[in-house]
Amino acid sequence: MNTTGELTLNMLKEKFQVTEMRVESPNRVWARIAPDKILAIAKFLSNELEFDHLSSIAGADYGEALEAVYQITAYSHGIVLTLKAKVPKSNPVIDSLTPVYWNAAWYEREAYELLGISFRGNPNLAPLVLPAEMMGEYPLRKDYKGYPNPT
Amino acid sequence: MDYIQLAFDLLGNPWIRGVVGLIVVGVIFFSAIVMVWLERKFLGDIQTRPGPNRVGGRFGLLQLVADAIKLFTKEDIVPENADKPVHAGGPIVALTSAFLMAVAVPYGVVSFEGSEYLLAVTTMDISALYVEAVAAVSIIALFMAGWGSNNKYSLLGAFRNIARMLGYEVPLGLAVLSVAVMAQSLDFVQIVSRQEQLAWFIFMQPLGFIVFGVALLADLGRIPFDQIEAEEELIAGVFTEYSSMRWGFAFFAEYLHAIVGACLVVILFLGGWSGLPFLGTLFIPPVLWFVGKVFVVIMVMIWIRGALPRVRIDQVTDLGWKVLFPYSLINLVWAAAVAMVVS
Amino acid sequence: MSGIIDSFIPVAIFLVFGFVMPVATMIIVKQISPRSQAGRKLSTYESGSVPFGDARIMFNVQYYLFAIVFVIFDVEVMFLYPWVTVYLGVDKFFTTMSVIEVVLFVLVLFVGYLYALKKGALQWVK
Amino acid sequence: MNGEIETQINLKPSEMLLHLGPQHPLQPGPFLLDLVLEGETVKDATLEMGFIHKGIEKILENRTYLQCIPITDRMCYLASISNNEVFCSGVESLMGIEPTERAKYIRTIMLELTRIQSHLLGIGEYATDIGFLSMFLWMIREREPIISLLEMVTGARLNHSFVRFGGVAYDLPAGFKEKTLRTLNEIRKKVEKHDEIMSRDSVYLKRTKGVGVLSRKAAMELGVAGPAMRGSGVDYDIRKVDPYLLYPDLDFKVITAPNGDVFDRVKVRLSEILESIYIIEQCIDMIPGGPFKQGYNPYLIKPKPGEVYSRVEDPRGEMGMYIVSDGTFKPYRVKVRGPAFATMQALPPLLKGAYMADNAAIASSMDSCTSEVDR
Repeated sequence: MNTTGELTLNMLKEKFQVTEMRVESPNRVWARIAPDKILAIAKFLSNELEFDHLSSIAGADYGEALEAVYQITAYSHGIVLTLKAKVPKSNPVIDSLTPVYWNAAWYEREAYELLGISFRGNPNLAPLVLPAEMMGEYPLRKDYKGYPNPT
Repeated sequence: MDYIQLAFDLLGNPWIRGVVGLIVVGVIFFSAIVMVWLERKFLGDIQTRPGPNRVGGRFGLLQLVADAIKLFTKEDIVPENADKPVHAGGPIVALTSAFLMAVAVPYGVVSFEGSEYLLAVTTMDISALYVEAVAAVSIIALFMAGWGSNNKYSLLGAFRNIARMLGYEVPLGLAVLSVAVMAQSLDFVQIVSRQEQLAWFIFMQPLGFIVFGVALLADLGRIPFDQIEAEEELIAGVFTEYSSMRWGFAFFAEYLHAIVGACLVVILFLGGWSGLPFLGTLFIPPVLWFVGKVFVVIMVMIWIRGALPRVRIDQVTDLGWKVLFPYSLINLVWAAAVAMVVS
Repeated sequence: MSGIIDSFIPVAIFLVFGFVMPVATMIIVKQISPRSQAGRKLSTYESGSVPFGDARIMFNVQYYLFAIVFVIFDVEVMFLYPWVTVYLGVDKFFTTMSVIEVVLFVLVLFVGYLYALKKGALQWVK
Repeated sequence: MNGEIETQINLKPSEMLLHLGPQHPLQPGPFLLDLVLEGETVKDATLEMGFIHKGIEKILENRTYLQCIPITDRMCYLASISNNEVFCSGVESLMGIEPTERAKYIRTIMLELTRIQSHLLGIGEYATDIGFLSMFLWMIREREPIISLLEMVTGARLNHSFVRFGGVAYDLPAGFKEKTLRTLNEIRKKVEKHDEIMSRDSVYLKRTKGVGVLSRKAAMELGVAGPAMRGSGVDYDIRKVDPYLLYPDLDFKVITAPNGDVFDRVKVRLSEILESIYIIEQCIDMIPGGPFKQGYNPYLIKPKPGEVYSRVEDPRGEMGMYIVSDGTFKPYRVKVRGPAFATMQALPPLLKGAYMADNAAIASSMDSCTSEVDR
């Protein structure tokens, strides 16, 4: 199993010039990728490496930049590949994964409204869990002050 | 004794009989209350829970009284864009249809000084046809309720109601017809006496009994066929927009229909008020026989409710048109043949 | 003749009662039940959402097809009602003839039913 | 919230837009399902969530690690132990510790008990939705002893907050083993009986066979989770794919069913109850002695900076948590990947083309939990 995880990372390294990566445990591998390559990487992973299941898309706020975090897994093996893509807070745009993984749609909507990461190509980037009047508030960002008044 | 004789004579007058007969309304209202209570208790037993047990002692006997008080003192809300007369008319028509059914149902005979008197508000020679006709009015009542509310759930319920009832009116009519063929009459009294001569029609035409029973359940809208009020799909179906006593009428109409329906089953197939032949020496008044049989039929209805999931609306219409209708035709031919042999 | 009228006099009394009783009850209920002034209570219920559009729309023709088929068959059943009470009538010839006639009638009915079935009029459209 | 959707919809004269929700008897929690109906057929379905959004991810960022545990309960009270477990195992791997041997056993048993009671309630709710009220109440009756068992150990009936970092909160009480074995025996008999009813009753079969079919390929593509996925013939179970606690050593099957219809999804749940009973019976005989938690102060937990994605098999499917630690007493970011979220997402495409009357059966056979979606 360990080798499979490492193998995956090596292939990513060769094909997409990924530099920052590590093997955390036999079943968890981690890589930081360039945001413009996410769609190509996802296509490669799902078509050729059997990473056919997107577990989740999270986002995190690291001060000056936002990060989209993808947990890509598979139905047949237990390796969780965590991909992190940094996008600047001033223009947080990244390609949507919906062409590859259908279920990315809702995760992206959630990350969009809670953190403000905009996913280019998502068919319906409408607010999912927040009311429409709270759009633009981005509650999960660290500098969020509370709505309508902080308690 | 002369007074009793006089009373019977007076009851020969249709006007007096009609007014006195309003007691029947009270009686079936009371029996509806009993049925609701029974249903809750018996269903509770089936589902291993106590059922009503707070109002009126351990058995919750006064639960219905409490419910009635609640309904009486609730605000009556009519939605603003409802068709008000139609909306108000729905439950009233349903209730009236139940009353009109109850008029023609005979409940037994009383022997007095050698002569027998029939316990019925009125006798007519076409009572089977009459009851079926006024029962069909309730279809319109439910449609009025659904259409008048201007609510989407209600409307869906109303359309389902039409689609379903239409499929079952024909088999129901044919089943009644098969009974009439055998009894040579459309009069309930004749039908019962014919069963006393021959045998209960449930034995003479079991297929007819099944067809009638299923069609009746569907007509009443009880559980495998309660699509018009399917809670998880249509909230409360046609009665979504009803509150207060308006809803109470609809509710009561449903149970009155169920009771009169049970009476019909007993009269048409279970020998009416005649006793079991092998219990001949045991004296039980005919009225008690009748009530006992109705009780059994109602219990079976409740039992079915506890045991079956709801059928889907397309399956309901399929069952009506593609299963019950051919069977009811077969049964009609069978009944006619048997009737010819017997006579 | 008077016999028929006699049997329907109680029906008339019940009919009047059936219309008067609920109306009278509703008048009583109106007197004793509370009123609230909130306006939104009068809007139609749609699971807590604001209703969109009118409920009375052009509805699926499917339901009407059922109704048409029903009308045909129910009328035919109605024709059988008078027959059942008289078909064992006066003599053997009469009985035989009436039975043959009715068997033909039911057969025609059944052919009509098969036609409706084949045409898919009784099929619930998806 | 629904304003802008409606303006986008152009209805044909024979079509009607029906709101199911946010207050509808079908729903386990509030959500808004907009159906475009033509007659009785659903032409289009849109789903909106967020009526009970609790902001749990944000709350977790502002609590110490120990304080987080009760918050995770509140995501879905039917699976509170799995929610605890996924959070605690994530923090454990951040801290680099392992639960004690005894704690592993206790946690496994508790997780399986949670699965049983969640499935029982899930099947029950589903049964009411197809108009089978009796089955609902039977299921509630069967669930009651399981809840009592959980209460006996954790002291709470629903929100247990039982798992701790490196162990559990309390040891097993005396007499737990006997009571569990006795209870499970009874439950097994009853569940087998209900299974028989649900596989032989002709009305039930008519309602459920071939309804709401989710093919194997579609299920993998839509990414539904748990029993809904296994009902479509995909043997995807975190307990096998990515084992945790004792599961690598236990003997159990992944229950699947081939057809992917409503019937199969429920059948999978019923069989999983029996499988869970079998798992508990294996564990309960072998519980070792020793401490039930690691001996350190839970109030002063301060994992090393890092991040982890931990996942467990919730009763409803893959429950994952992505935890980022920045080396302080509070987590920097917690992202919850709930199974109900994935399942709910797949609902609109599944409803398209179904009968209005089948909505209830399909929606509740997915056994989704609004509370968890709107965490």
